[in-house]
Amino acid sequence: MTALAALFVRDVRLAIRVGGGGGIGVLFFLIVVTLMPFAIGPDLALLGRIGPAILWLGALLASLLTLDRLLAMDQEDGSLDLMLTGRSPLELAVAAKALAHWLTTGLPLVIAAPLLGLFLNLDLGSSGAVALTLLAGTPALTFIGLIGAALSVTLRRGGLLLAVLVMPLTVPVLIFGVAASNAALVGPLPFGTPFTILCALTLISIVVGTFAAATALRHGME
Amino acid sequence: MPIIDLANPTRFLRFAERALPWLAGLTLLAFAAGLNLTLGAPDDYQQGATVKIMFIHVPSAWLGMGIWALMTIAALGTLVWRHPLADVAAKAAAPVGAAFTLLCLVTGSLWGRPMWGAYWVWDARLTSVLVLFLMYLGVMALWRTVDDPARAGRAAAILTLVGAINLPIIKFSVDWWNTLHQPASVLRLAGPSIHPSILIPLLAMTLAFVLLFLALHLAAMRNEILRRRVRSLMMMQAQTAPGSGS
Amino acid sequence: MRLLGTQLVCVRGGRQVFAGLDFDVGAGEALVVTGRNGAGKSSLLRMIAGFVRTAGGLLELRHGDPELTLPEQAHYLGHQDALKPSLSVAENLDFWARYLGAEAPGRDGLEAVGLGAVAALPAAYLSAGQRRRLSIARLVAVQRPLWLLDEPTSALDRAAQETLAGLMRAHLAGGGLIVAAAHGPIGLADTKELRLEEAP
Amino acid sequence: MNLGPHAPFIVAAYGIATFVIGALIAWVMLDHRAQLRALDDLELRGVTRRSDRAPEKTA
Repeated sequence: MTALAALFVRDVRLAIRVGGGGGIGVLFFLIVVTLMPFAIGPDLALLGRIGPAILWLGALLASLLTLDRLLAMDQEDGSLDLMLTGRSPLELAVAAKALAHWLTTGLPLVIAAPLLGLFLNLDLGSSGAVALTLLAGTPALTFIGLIGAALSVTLRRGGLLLAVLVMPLTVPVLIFGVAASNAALVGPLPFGTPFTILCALTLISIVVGTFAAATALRHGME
Repeated sequence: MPIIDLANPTRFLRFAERALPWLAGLTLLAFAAGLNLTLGAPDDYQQGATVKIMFIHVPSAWLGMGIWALMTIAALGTLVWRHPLADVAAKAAAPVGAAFTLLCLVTGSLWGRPMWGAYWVWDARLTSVLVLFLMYLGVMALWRTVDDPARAGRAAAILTLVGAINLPIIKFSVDWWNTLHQPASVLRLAGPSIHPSILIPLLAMTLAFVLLFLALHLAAMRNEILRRRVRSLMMMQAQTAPGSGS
Repeated sequence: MRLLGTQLVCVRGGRQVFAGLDFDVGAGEALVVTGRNGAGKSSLLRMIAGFVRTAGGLLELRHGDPELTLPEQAHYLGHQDALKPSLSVAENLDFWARYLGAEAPGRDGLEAVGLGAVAALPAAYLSAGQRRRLSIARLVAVQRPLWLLDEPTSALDRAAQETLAGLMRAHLAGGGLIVAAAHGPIGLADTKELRLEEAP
Repeated sequence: MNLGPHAPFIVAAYGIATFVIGALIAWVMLDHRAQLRALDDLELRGVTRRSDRAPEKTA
């Protein structure tokens, strides 16, 4: 267990020390949300109605774009090789990495969401609801993205390929995340139904993402 | 002391140590006077006491824009004149500029809430300031990402210059976008004609804010010079340890 | 303890790198793998470390720890340093020591390679030779019986080569095993040699 | 003094201004202390500047 704790601590420390971690993700989120009204128009009623969707799309793009470096950096400097000679299962090692990644990039997005809600004319209660769905849903995005990160590392192609591989897989999370937020805002569904499904999706993604990523790494290493 | 002498970092440090207490004291005095005048300023017949927010909102807005102008001059200093302190000045100014711009946004939003009924309205002025804030954050992210100050400095200088050219275009576009979507019914912040009873406290607060910026900037530049000294000493230490040559 | 390879076949990128390879390293022995570029020296080491799958043949570590797999008992020192520039020298070593399973991450690894004085510096400020020394410190910080060294002397100055040779001798004297890929001598007096010929 | 019906907003604006300015001052002072401590640490470990100062790396 100490080996995994060490890995987790190292990744958190790296994300804090090096620029380009969570801060850039939040900045990207902010810019996406700012750009939307320029395209849609400054109609506060309309913005308030589609606000949760904008926040969810922004968070989705921001968390996918930061995933690019999750495993690629460790591959470039040879750390990934050495991780295979560690005594903890590769599944747990990638899970520890993904958890550290979520903590440093996903959680800041969740915290920033209510603030950005103000720009979109969401009141505090609705912003809170969106933040709650993001809190439940962003781990799913990270762990689904983990699969893409592992695949793109073994194929030695990064960037857009990862996004293309991963985005279709995030569709269910997006559907139920926005559905839960809208249910909290306007109804008619009760908030609990889509939110429970969202939580279930996150749990499934954590399991599937971890095993798929570890399998991809094992088979793709050379 | 002629300005050319300050190009030498060590001499600049000595100057900063001597000037900072004076500057800090002067800033305090200016704030005391400014706040005092602010208290005495009359309420606006339309906006009531909320006009008091203007005394911090407008100076922050001016500083937010002014600091980018300063960074633009510093960027020219980096790229054209290769002044050794230019990128130090640019780097030290960015967080301070971002903070004042943020202050402008937050106070604008707090001013807008009673006036508009919403914390944020996509008003042309506020939106332009938001874009300016994003550009400050971009420059700061660039400084943070690149470890070597000389390389980061040149990249940040180019970005700053591009920003300086683009900001008027952005301002123009945002104005056009805004008028396209909503007729000019929104109450403008800071009306066109300002009565002296409001103008004088405003100018006093602006002076206080400018002095505050100068003090913060000087201190931040001093820190940056020290940071680079630490960095070069660390490199020297690595070079004197065994196995540095190969 | 004994590392045995029998009739090993390596295929990478559709090309057969080597086939029918046999070798045998006992406790306290060092095997130096030589051969031209592209003959598969690195591939063999990466195969033993478990990064490249065998296309045929058998690899086994006899009388090792039965609870652990072969890669889990091996140290791999490759061309890449696996160092993070923004972490300090000590933090880098501590992480690998803890991740690879050291009981108590100590500073003796750093002292052994002469980097004790720069422990607090970010690894970004190290030269290529110092980075290599820091990688070597990993071998000392965590006890593992099998060392897989890919051109261990590259980027090292003469003093560091001496240090490395001393560490290797101590490792062998303690019953350890070494498999090294090299073009020249690695500083050990008494070594076995495995010569790889390029497959036709 | 009467701030009218919107007093909370005015107080909040001045409060946030105080906070932001205070944060800037704290950042500058803490950063200064951290750099001085790093310099002291290095000097303690025997790293000294050549002559009386290091040549500026940015030139």
